[in-house]
Amino acid sequence: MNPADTAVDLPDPDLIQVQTMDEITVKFAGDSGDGIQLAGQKFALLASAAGETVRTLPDYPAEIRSPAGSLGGVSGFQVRTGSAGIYTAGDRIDLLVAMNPAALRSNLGAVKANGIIILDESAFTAANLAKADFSGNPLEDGSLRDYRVFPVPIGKLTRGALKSLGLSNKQTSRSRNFFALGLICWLFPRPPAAVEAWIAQRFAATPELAKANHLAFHAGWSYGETAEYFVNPVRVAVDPQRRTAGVYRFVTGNAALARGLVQSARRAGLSLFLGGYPITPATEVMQEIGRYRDPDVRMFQAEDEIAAIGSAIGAAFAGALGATSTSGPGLSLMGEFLNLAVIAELPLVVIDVQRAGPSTGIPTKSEQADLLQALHGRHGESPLPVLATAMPADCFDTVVEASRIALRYMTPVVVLSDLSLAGSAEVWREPTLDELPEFTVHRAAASADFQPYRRDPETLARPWAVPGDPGMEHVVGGLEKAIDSGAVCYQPENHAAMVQLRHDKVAGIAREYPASTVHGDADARLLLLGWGSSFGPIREATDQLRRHGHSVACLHLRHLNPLPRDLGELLKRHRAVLVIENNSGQLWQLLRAEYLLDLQRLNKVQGTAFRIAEIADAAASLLETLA
Amino acid sequence: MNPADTAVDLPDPDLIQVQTMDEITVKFAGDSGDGIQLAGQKFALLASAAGETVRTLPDYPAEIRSPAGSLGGVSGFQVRTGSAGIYTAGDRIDLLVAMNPAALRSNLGAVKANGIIILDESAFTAANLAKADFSGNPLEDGSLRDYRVFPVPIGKLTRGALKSLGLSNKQTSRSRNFFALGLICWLFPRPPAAVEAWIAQRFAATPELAKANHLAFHAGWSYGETAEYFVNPVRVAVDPQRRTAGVYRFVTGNAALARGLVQSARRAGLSLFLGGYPITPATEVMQEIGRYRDPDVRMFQAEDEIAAIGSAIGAAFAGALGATSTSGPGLSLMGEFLNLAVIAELPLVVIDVQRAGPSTGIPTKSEQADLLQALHGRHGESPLPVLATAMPADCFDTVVEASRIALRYMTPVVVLSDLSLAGSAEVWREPTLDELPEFTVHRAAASADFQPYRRDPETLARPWAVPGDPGMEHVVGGLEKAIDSGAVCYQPENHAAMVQLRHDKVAGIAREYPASTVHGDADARLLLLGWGSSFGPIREATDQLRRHGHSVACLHLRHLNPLPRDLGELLKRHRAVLVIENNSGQLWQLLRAEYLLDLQRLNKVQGTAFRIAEIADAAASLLETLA
Amino acid sequence: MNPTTVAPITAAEPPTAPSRTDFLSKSTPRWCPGCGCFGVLKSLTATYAGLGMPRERLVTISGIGCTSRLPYYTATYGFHTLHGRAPTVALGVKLANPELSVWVISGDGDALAIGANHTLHLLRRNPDIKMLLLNNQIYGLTKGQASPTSPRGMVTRSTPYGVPDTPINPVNLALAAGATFVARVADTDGAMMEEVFAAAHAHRGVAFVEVMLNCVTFHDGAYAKITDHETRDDYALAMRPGQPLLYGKQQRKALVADHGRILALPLGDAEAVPEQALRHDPQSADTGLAQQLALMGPPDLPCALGIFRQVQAPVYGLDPKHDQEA
Amino acid sequence: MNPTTVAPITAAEPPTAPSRTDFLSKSTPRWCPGCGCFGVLKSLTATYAGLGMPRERLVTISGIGCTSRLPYYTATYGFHTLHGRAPTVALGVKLANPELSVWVISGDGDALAIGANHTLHLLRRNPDIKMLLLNNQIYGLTKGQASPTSPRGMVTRSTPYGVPDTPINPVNLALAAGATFVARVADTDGAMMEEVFAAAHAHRGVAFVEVMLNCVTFHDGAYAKITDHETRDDYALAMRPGQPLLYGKQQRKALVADHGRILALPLGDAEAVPEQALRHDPQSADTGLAQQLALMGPPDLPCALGIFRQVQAPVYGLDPKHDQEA
Ligand SMILES: Cc1ncc(C[n+]2csc(CCOP(=O)(O)OP(=O)(O)O)c2C)c(N)n1
Ligand SMILES: Cc1ncc(C[n+]2csc(CCOP(=O)(O)OP(=O)(O)O)c2C)c(N)n1
Ligand code: SF4
Ligand code: SF4
Ligand SMILES: [Mg+2]
Ligand SMILES: [Mg+2]
Repeated sequence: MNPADTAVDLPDPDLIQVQTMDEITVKFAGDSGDGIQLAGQKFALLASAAGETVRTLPDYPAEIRSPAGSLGGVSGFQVRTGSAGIYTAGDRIDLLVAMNPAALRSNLGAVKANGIIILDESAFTAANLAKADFSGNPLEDGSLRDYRVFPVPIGKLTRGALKSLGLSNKQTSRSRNFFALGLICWLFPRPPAAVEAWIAQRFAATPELAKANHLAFHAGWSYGETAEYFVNPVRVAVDPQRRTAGVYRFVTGNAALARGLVQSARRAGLSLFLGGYPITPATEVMQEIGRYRDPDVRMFQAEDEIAAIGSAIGAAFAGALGATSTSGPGLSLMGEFLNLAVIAELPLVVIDVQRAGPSTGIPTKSEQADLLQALHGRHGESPLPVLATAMPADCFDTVVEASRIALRYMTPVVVLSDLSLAGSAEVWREPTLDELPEFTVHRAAASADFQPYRRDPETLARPWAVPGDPGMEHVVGGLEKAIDSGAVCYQPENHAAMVQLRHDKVAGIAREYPASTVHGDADARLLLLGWGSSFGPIREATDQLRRHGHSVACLHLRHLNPLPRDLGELLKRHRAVLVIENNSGQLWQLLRAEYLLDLQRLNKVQGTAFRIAEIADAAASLLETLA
Repeated sequence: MNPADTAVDLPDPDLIQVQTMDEITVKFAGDSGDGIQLAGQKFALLASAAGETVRTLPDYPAEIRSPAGSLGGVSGFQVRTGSAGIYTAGDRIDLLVAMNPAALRSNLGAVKANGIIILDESAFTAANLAKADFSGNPLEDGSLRDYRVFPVPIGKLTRGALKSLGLSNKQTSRSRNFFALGLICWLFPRPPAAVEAWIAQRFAATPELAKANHLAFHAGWSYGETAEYFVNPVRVAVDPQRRTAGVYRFVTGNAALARGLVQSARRAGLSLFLGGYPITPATEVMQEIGRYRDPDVRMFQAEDEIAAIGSAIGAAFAGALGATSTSGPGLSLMGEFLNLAVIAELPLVVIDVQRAGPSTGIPTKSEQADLLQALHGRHGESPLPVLATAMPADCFDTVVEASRIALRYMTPVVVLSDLSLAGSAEVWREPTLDELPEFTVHRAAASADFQPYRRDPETLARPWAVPGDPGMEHVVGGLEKAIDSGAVCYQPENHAAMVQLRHDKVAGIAREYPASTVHGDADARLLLLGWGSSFGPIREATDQLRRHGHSVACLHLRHLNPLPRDLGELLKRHRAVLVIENNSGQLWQLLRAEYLLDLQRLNKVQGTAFRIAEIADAAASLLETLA
Repeated sequence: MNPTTVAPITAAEPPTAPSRTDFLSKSTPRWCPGCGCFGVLKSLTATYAGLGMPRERLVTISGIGCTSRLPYYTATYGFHTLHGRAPTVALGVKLANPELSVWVISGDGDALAIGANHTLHLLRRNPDIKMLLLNNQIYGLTKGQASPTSPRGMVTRSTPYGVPDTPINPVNLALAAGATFVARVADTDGAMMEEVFAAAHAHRGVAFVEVMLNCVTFHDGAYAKITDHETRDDYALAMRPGQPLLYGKQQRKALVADHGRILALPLGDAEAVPEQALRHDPQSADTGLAQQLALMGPPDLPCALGIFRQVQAPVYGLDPKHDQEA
Repeated sequence: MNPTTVAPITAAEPPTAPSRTDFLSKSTPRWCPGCGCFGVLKSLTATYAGLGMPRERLVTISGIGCTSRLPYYTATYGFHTLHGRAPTVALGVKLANPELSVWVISGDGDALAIGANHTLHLLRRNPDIKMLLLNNQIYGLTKGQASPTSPRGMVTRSTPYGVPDTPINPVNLALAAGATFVARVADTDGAMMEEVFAAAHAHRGVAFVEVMLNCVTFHDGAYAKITDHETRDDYALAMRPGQPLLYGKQQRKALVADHGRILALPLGDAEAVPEQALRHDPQSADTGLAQQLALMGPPDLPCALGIFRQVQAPVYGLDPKHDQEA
């Protein structure tokens, strides 16, 4: 290590030596009014356009806006770009762009030793320093000596660049993000023309703003070129990826969930109905669906979560694919209705974008702790399938699979996503409708002996006769049903048989799963097992460990109920299994009960995803004990 | 076996030979308008007054009244009376009193072969037979030949006895239950004077009714004495039981739950607040509490279950013992608020009188299938203690224990009872307040450094400072709290630590449990393990098997979370453990996960409790496989 | 003429028209003998038969309660949902398929205790859904607890010392929620029920009908003054659009307003109805008078029956993305 | 005189009296700069200081929303409960200890979407609880979705094609629920807020106060006509008990009723207020006029501010078993 003595004095010669990197993690951070998300997203898109694999993670301030410059108001956008093998937005930051002292303070801990920090020195005023709880000025007191710091008077330079426009200070300061983007685009480098064209288009409605942002961007770019700080642009080494033809989009987990619902309904030839109620971090799912102008894609903002799921059940009864999206507190309100959907056997997709609990908990932090609730959060014996999403684009595939199951088995399905997937994005080619799996829809045909609970012998699904279908009028409801006829029935043996049938129907879904695929050697000493958003760090940790010669494999579960039929056998093949979850061990507990296996576990309940290193370290120590 | 050829012709001589019985199960059954419950209860009270041990089980018609005489309208009351070792109202009926054909049809299956059936032959009209789906008349077609049937024209005789009163047919028919009671009281025999005095008192407000019932009762008694049917009264052999001095009451499970809450609050020196909403089979808990005139015992009928628990949490915040009572559908609505109570750490008792689910299910049938919901029916990591009641009077003790834990650990506690305990009754001496365990109440004393989340080092309970206490003003809520200060805190390590603290607090409760006591030999080959209302049949099955020389013991869990610390060791002492539940194996699943033991299970999800024989048979077969 | 009975629709129907029994299911209703629900079932199925809609396009949706059992006894599609939640399911059904005629059947506990929020939002949104509130002022199914419409002081199993609060007046609440069709009928008056149910169906938008329902088992006689033959002339007033508000034997009492308060004015035998007598205008933009009429009742004034309000407003669920009306 | 400002209580307080800051906690409010909540916090704490009650007997209870953060910034006991559920917790607190002064702070989504049922039942029961509804016509905390008070047609994040339904008028709903004290104030008028909050406290029974709240971030200017210096004379009318309902520059417009409809009557410069001008009577048994005033607003009529209704009724929670009043 060769830390600069005082970061301020001189550009560090090391910079030149890291000009070509396998991958790099860049974080943009600033006040929530600083346009950080926009700049970060654009940077990510440019990287993606260059053929790089890109992972991003936004980082919003706590739920109510804090005063400008305060720690509570810091917004961030982290981008990791490199070759195909990357799956997370990065454990630690290589390059931090900090637009004010608060942004610096909040992110400093995550910057790598010797990492690069570009900061807007104009914002390091006494007032801002105080708001960020700095007693001194870190630019002067040597506290940043372990980093390579490049102070740039972004505010001042932006004002200068925009002088001709005669704007107020407040107005010019809104373009600081474009200055920063310009500088970073020079550094990497990204083609400025593309950005300039985009600016012109995006701000077409406000030519003044377009002009300002253009000038700021250009000033940033030129600064990179002329300032002596930066000697050479950085290049990220990329394995050129062959991409299938198609439309590629930069998609967040929530947008992918919404899109997955829409395309599932289309694939099944049904209309989609989503009843929703706003809640962080699920709101965007509902909002995305609300934007469709397609009359067969309907979003209803209900008065609460109970009405949201109730309306979705009504729509399912009437022949639509019913859906609702919420987070933990909403799911806690939906238990009674979910139970009705179980007994009424209607196709419904319930999306829970998990956040840190219990109760209101930490609405802006991530967690995977609603698994047991999804399985058991209803009175009585009430089985239903539960699936989990692993990556932003996987949100689409998982929701398609959930919709397929809901329709094929006439059952509500819970999909667990989480906050860390909700807003993070990746570039993704959407499958065409034809490329989606086939959907079975059990629409009943009228016949003299139609019975609303007479089951398909294979799937045990009941037929779906919907209002409007003549000759099949019937009443469904929450009271126990007689086998076949579906009439209200209080008879003891019938109840026992129905409990068993509902169980068997859900258990039977596992028959259709593809074989579980372990990544790595099938007989590795250690298997890392995960579900949900811990996919990325587990996968990278596995690859890292394997590169270091360890006998490690990983397996990720999409289907949490019923569990894959080959899972028990698979787990027994390894000397040890480490179950990795952002909760206190919920899947671990399920697997113990299911297989009576003494599995290891790694849990983190801190509102943040695992870092790759945390997993790799834990796995390495575990491997040592096995030796 | 010596079945009468035709039951109608002649009284069966066997009757004489069974005159002294160890125990007997009598069932009164008739139309819901027939006063069956009243007659049955009185009979049970008389038996209890005679020093017998009495168990009762009512049996109400489905929730909406059916036409008189129909199968849906049958109401029943089963009484089992004998010596101390009986714990259920009996698997099968020795003596059925059937007031109409529907009552006969509904209960016939439960009458022992060669059992006695006394029936009101006046009610066996063609119309009534048709309503009960009889094609012929069972009194005539020989279909009752396996029973000893005594047709008595109760209706006609009652009318005759009441002729002098000049009442309408409808009015006289209301006294038929007293005729039946008189006959049964002669048969056993019970002192008629006591009943006559009770009639006079109970119907004091309506002298005409008092007179009619007195006459009917007397006519029934005389009929027993004069009719040639019954040669000798039946005597039940009783081990004379020494009863401690005190007030004895005939108490249902629901009444005991209510009383337990009231006495807990009194013992703790607090006021009780129960917020409730009617729901079968929990409504009586709320209604019982509503009857108190004590200003420190308050019942609030809320607009729904959410408001019910919300108000209870508010009351707990304000210094009362908060409580709510509901059944499964209500519990499904309370998840979000239960979570708030977990994070706000307030003392709250939530009673779930379980019924058959899922969804509306079978509201008038029993089940024990809300255990996993009680444990996991909330988002996030949200631990809380769960207790279960075993017998009607045990409902009192369990609620006292739950209240003690709620206050000592500052936590919500869920108590699981069920429909089969809700209405069944036993004679019970209520402990005096002094006899109740001691209660710890963590009321905070003002001090300069008061902190609302600084914990008691032993219990980890936080102090309880309530509005009105000067100098300790603070805000609680559902957002994650900082350790000690209780301020809102989004910090990752703090969140992890709080999740752990909440877990440890609940886990720590098990330290204080008394040692688990196995009934029977500690090293029996087979252990029968149960929880909740399956206590009675498990206990009797164990005793029966032991009498037959089998190596069986039983253990019943009151504390379901946390589990007793000695449980794991205990389970390992037996060759096999059979977990017996009225669900699909919820405790079984928990124990597998906890101890990694391959336990056996016996499950029944038919809306009715286990019969003793079902358990004894299953255990006996299991023992055979162990041999 | 009996003021609580209005002339039924008498247009002769062709012999092939569907009959009431075509809309009755095979299940035998399991209400207490004498329960007011029987009359409602009869009128509702008669109404269904008269709509000229095929059975399969009707959907009867209820919550939980005695009254909410009704869907089992109709031969339409039905959904016996959860306590208080029928409006939410109904809205989903209607939005998913606007071609359906959707009827919500609810009780006073169902619609006004646990479900009042959904009722309120259903009414304010104005979808084309019909909601019947069968108000027996008691929780029947759970055996006799106070409901939000139980009168102050009433002793029930849950209020041994009397109901401690002020009941909700369902019609008044529906008016405040902005419901575009609001009516009240008695379970004893089949003809008026049929007329009002048919009008509700014809109305484009949400329709709310309170049915005063007698629970023989737990609150018998709650509406006796209004429905009993001997007293109903003096306590029931059938409102007719454009007509003066008259009641009493031979319609010899008129309602008048005095400084905003409603009073009864007895009329002489042959006296003409005076100018100042209030006239019924269900289409008034202003709900003030309707709300006053809703609150009226024995002992001082008659209970108003019929349609309180019927106005046009944008209908919810005609997709706002495509239909500029909404 | 400024019609939206009324004279504050001016009785001089002894120097030792508690001051507003005694009721402010040490936490720094985290609302957007310029949010209307700051003004409410100021007026509420000033009111608290003036009640003569010790801090520990005050309890501030909220749901979830930007506005529901308020309890953290007071130095009273507080409970930041669940979305929509504050009234239920408040009722439990009050019933458990009637000595406490209990204040519910709620937002329009909180109190009128998910929580409208609890709001309704709180108001109809009439416990001695004070509820402030901070109505910004938007979901602030979740970043800008439509709420039940968002005007028809408004474009929000959840209604890209405009709000498709009719908003709830909170004052009208509270009146229909039978609330015994109902008022409306603007977040910009500290003096009126303090006066009305103090009157709410003094009222024996439930008090409901709608605060028209500006959300600078997601719905700025929602009440601009009513609160802006240039327009407020013409669009805000401060009601005063017993006084005629006047507004406009120099109070030269009067409200009159014409066949039950409310109209504005311009008055000449020196013209006396005519007889027919409506007078404000918050104690009227009849809520008809109050409901009409509640519904009034720009562009045709002014928005009424102040106390709409203040009547006495049995107070809930004085145990009916012991207190024959309730
Ligand atoms: C969530 C839930 N809570 C409570 C109940 C129990 N319950 C069933 S019906 C009912 C009230 C019935 O009253 P009402 O709606 O007036 O119907 P009625 O029986 O009088 O027709 C209640 C409390 C339930 N089924 N579900
Ligand atoms: C059960 C539940 N559903 C949804 C949310 C998300 N949520 C928080 S505040 C809010 C609405 C806020 O609107 P409003 O009550 O008007 O308060 P404001 O922020 O505008 O003050 C919502 C939907 C939640 N916290 N809990
Ligand atoms: S209890 Fe009342 S409402 Fe229910 S069925 Fe019987 S009479 Fe009808
Ligand atoms: S979003 Fe609106 S309501 Fe929320 S703090 Fe900001 S200005 Fe206030
Ligand atoms: Mg009712
Ligand atoms: Mg709001």
